[in-house]
Amino acid sequence: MDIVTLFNLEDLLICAVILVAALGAVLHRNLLAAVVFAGVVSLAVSYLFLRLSAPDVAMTEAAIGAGITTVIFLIAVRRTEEVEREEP
Amino acid sequence: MGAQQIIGAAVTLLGTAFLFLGALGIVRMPDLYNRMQAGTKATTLGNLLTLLGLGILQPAWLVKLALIALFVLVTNPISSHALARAAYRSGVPLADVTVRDEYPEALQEHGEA
Amino acid sequence: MARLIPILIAIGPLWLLWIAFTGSTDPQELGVGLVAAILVAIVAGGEPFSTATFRIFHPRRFLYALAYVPYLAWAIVRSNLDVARRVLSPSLPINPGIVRVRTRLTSPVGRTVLANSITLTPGTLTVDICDDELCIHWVDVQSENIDEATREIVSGFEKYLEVIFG
Amino acid sequence: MVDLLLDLALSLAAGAALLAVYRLLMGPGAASRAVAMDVLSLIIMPMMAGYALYSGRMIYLDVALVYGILSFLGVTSLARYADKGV
Repeated sequence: MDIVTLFNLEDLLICAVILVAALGAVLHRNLLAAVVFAGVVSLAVSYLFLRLSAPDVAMTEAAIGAGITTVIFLIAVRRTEEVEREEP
Repeated sequence: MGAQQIIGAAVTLLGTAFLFLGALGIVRMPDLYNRMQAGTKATTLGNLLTLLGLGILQPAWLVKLALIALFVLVTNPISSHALARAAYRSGVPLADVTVRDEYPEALQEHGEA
Repeated sequence: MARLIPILIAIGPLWLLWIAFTGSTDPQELGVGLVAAILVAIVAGGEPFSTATFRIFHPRRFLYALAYVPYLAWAIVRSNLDVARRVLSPSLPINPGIVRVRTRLTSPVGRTVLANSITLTPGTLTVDICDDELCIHWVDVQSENIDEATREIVSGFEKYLEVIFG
Repeated sequence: MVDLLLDLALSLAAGAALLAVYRLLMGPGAASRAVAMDVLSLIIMPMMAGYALYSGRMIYLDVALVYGILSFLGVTSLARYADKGV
């Protein structure tokens, strides 16, 4: 049993997407784009959990990652930008 | 058994083909608004056809699949409209091939700058 | 009291929606669903279920709404064939622009349905609504005159929507 | 026959997801990336439904539904944020 049958091609693709999107979220200078990348990370992680037959974890990941974290990040970005504008 | 399964699989394949066309439009189109045109329309029909095909393959799930399809049909135009409006107002430029832009006039006439 | 009646009416469809989503008739599920339906109806204030919504059950409006569904479905299929043609041809034949069109609809719900329908039809995407004018991104601009654009894009839907929501 | 068609459908959906990821990485500006994320979430939803059929468990459809609702919330809040000006 080699690694590819153990963890087949589609799972590997999803892992690659997670890695790339996470790197984008960390390295990107534009904060709004970083929030979008974080949303994509949670999307791919949710689908990976579904494929690992953990639907409840996938549902929680979708709810927390795609919905609530995006909104909280946006509020945080707006607050920090207000502070940055006042004290350059 | 046989014919129904094949029809369901073929409809699913057609739906994913439209999803693929939508993603291809996202890559090929020159500016955000054209991308959104291809993205919204093709993914909506792609979703509907894929879910319909899965419903033909497994008729017991038709009610729940129809709920998902109805949800996509209602929310997809709304989110693309919100994105397009926000993109225009935050200054995303139109492509060079654009022939006409009447939106600023409309905004001026209706008192929103 | 007049504000209470739409809230009470709203509870029924919301509960039915819950039952459709869960797909079980377990008493616990039904009880939790009823509580959730009551809470949502109170928070939403019964606004979507005011008397204006029930006018759709007038027979003529209902028939037009039924006829609108295949019309919209055919428009969606045409728009997708259009997208496929444009995306697959190597030269990418587009001629985009933002045009204005007028609508005769007055009710907010009717305008929302019109804007969503326009987004799903061939080559058009609603960007904004200002009062009675819609700003539309058109992939293939055929006329720059506001009346011609209105006839080209809006009129087909308005025929139905004027009866349904008018 | 049926398996072949469904395999082809899955490959097309995966290809579509990869194209959307390409636009996500290359797209100029945050708005294009938001469009790519919107399309990506609309591609993932039928993939989740298809995986539900493959494994024969109806609860997987709920994940697709919850994902759809919350990605709509995320995209509209992004648009609302960008609308009010950065």
